[in-house]
Amino acid sequence: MIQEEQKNEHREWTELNMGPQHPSTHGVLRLKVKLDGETVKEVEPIIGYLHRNAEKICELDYYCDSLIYFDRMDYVAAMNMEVGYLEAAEKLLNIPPPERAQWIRVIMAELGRIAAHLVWAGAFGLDLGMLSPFFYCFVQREKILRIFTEICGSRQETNYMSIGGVYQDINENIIYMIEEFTKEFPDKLEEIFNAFVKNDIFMSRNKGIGILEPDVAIQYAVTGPMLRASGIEYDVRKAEPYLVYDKLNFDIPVSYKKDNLARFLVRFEEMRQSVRIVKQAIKKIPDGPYFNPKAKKSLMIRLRGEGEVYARTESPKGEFGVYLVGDGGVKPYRVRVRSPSLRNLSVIRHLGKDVLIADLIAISGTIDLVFGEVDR
Amino acid sequence: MKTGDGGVVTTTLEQAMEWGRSNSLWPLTFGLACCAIEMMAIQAADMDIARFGSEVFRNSPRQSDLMIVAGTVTKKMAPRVRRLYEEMPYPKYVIAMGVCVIQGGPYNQGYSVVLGVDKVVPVDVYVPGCPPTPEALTHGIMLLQKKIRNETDR
Amino acid sequence: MDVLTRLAHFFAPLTHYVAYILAYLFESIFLVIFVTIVLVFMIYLFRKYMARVQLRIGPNRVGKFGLLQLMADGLKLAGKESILPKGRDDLPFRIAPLIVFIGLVMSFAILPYGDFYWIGSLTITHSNVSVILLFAAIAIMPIGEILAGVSSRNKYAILGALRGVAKDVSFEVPMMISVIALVMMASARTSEPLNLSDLVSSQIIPFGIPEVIGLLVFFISMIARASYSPFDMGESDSELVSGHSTEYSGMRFGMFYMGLFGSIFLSSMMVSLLYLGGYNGPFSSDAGFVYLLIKTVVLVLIAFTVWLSVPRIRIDRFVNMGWKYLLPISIINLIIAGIITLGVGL
Amino acid sequence: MVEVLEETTGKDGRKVLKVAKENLLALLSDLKDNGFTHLSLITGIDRKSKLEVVYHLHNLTKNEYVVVKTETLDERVPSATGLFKSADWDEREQYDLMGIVFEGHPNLKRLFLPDSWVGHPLRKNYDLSKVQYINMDENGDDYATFDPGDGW
Repeated sequence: MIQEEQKNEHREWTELNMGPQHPSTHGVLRLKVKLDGETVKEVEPIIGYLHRNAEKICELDYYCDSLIYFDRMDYVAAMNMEVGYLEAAEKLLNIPPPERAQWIRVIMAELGRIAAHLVWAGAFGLDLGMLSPFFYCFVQREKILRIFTEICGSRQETNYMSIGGVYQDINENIIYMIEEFTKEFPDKLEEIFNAFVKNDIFMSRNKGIGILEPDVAIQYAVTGPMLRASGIEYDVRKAEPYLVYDKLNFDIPVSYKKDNLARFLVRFEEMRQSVRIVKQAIKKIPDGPYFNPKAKKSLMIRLRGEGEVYARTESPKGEFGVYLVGDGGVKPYRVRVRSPSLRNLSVIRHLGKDVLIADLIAISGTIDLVFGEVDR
Repeated sequence: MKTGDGGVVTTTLEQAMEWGRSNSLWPLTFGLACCAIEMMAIQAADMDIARFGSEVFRNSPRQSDLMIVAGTVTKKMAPRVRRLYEEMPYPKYVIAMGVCVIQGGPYNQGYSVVLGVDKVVPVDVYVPGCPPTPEALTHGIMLLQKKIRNETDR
Repeated sequence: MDVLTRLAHFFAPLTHYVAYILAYLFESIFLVIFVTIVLVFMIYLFRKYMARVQLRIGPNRVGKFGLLQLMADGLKLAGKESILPKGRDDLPFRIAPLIVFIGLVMSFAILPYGDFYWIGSLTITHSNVSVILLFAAIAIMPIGEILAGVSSRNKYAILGALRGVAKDVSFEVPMMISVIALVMMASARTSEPLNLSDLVSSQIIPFGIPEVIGLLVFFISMIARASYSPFDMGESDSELVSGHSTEYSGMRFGMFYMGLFGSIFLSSMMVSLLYLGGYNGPFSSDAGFVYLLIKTVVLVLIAFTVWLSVPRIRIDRFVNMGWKYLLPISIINLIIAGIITLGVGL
Repeated sequence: MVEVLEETTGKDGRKVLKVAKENLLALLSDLKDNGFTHLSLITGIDRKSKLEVVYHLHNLTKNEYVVVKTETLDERVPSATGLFKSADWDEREQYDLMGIVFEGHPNLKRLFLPDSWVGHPLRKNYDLSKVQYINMDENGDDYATFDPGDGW
């Protein structure tokens, strides 16, 4: 035994720098990998290549202006980020949104969640070498983006919500579009799902790879689909309901298999649940104002907040928290973002030991990284 | 068109090369931030960039002609953008996609963002927007094609 | 009457040797042209087919239906700077793409194409052991790829080359065993079973029907040979950037690119020749080349569909598959072939 | 039992425990034993005269939430990496941007910015007008300079 260990020490490990420009690091992750042949012995993620100083700039801007930086954090799910920030900001500024606005926000956040997971599914397919599902996912995503464009004129970075409500009311046309989407999307989703899971190679690439034990997941503060795939039924939407999630009927998908495949299945089940939520919400949406009159748009910059507020929401990546500290001025004193991807990424140091390169790629694919949020 | 004393043969050959170059711009798979998702969208089914012969996204800078700088260039990333640009073979082109790349965009008051990628690499076409729609990026690529063919826009 | 003899007759007024040298020369030029046309057609087909599968349109701006797209690509690659990276192993780095391309063309020279009306066959090399020659020729291409990977002094490239070696080693034995089964089957009908054209002509019913297992093993091996997905670990896009060709640019890369698409055509052609009856078909024997092309293109489309829809298999799984599954079943296939040859005498 | 200086409820209805710096680790490990296994966030706040460090802890099974606050005058706080692994990167980030030195952290390096960056950007007295540049050395590691390198 001892001799063997000594031998291993003397073996030279190849050091490989993957990224920041690498096809499957989803942007600008740099992985310093130590290789023994094809086996990864050590992996050290180096981040900060998209550090855009959002937390600093938020301190320099008014409360209402900071929203755009949150849009660009998890840039594939801008709506969810907006919900996260506004949860905190509205509590701090004491401007609760009217009920209709809350329902609209729920619908938009769930559509955003679907869009984000679709991007993930397509990119994950590309990581594994499946070329086509990417395109099927993006076709469906375009439909959601078309709804967003109809609502606010922007495709991706929507900037739709604002303090005290939403920027614009939704009309029958948009409701019709959303209804049409929820009608035809489940079938398409099953098609995409089958394209993945009915493939033996796909299953063999994911089954039993990247097992994340629940206690490790908690130690690393992993949240979101990754935590749920490790067998812990925890969702902020249920644990600490915000907006009107307590009036909606939906399940939390959990898997006890803990591997790559579990994470894949949990995300797909989440999309199905999101469709279910949108279907319910679009029927229950009440009439009324969509904007809190207390926050007149023209006077937004005069909003003053004092105290400390931490608000958590369930973003597609996990628990997205915003910690706002106000000192009574028109600008926030300190903005701190709890980005789920950062914690989820930190677990790769644990998962990426003694796996093959191909598996490392698959594992980093299932973590669902978006670097705007990791580095902020 | 070419005027002058280059001779008929060289001119036609040059034109043919320009025609070939402009119609087969292989971009580098190089996404930095938000705009990268829109760059992926131009590959996807709705805005099929393959129509212009540019769907061959190459992973290696050695094999690509066009670098679409999609997303905020941070100071930490800037030397790497430069390195990638230097690794590409001539003739090479750069499209600056999005306001972050053009002048820093919403992040231009901060400490870690490069205010314009043109400080690092020469840029051929600027595509404004935050993020630019896929249509805008397609227009940018068409502009670049015209530029390569020495055609004026109007 | 094939093209070679025709040319030799044409040059007959010169002396015998000169006539044959000229004939071989012109025939080789024909062949290179043929290979180039095939490659252009293959890449265009792939891009259009890929677009169709992925709900896109594909190239359509250059020429009618984008038919000139490949011309544009070729012109661009020809005019591109070909970077020689620092720290390369100079000679291997330069000749590696040539080896790949020459290996491809050589393999095409050996294949029997069947007659095509008055033109005749394109085959250059008529040897009575052309099966062995062919498999020797297709083994040249991996050498180029490995040389490219090792000489470019890039970690991704070296990893790609290593994967290529591991891959080649694990499928070639079952591939050759399934070919031996074929030769055994053919030996019952012809005196020269190692001669490709005899081997093909002896298929009254295609060998693929009694030899289904062999067909499967051989097709899998040939897809792996062409390093197509799911066996493209050598240049796996998402893991190793571009594998062995990472450091190549310009026309040198173009040769690898052509090698990639040429080898899938070559592989499909070999499968259709050896297992699906090749140029044998109903009706006129003059149209043999057309039958061969149809069979080949169908196989190529199958390979493309597989490429577009399955993820990449892991290298250790593939090595396992090669030695633990493909090898035993190819031996079983050999036994079946022996029983058929001795007992039934097809 | 650990001495808690002050126990209040925040604006968002969360329990806030204020604790002296010396008792921080004891309180955290106490809480961890009581089921607060999920350290979700470490925040540093620059109060100009002092630095405030805020820990957000969460109990997954009982669904309870607690906020622990401590203050430091000399930029030094004991590290929680021994208790929670998620504290690793959080503390590195706060060291990077806020300049809080977590004593006992095994690998206290900057997380986002290169090591030679001068100053901690989220401090209120950080001078944004002083431009720093980052360059890359041969191994692909970064270093910060005040001079624009080649290409800038």
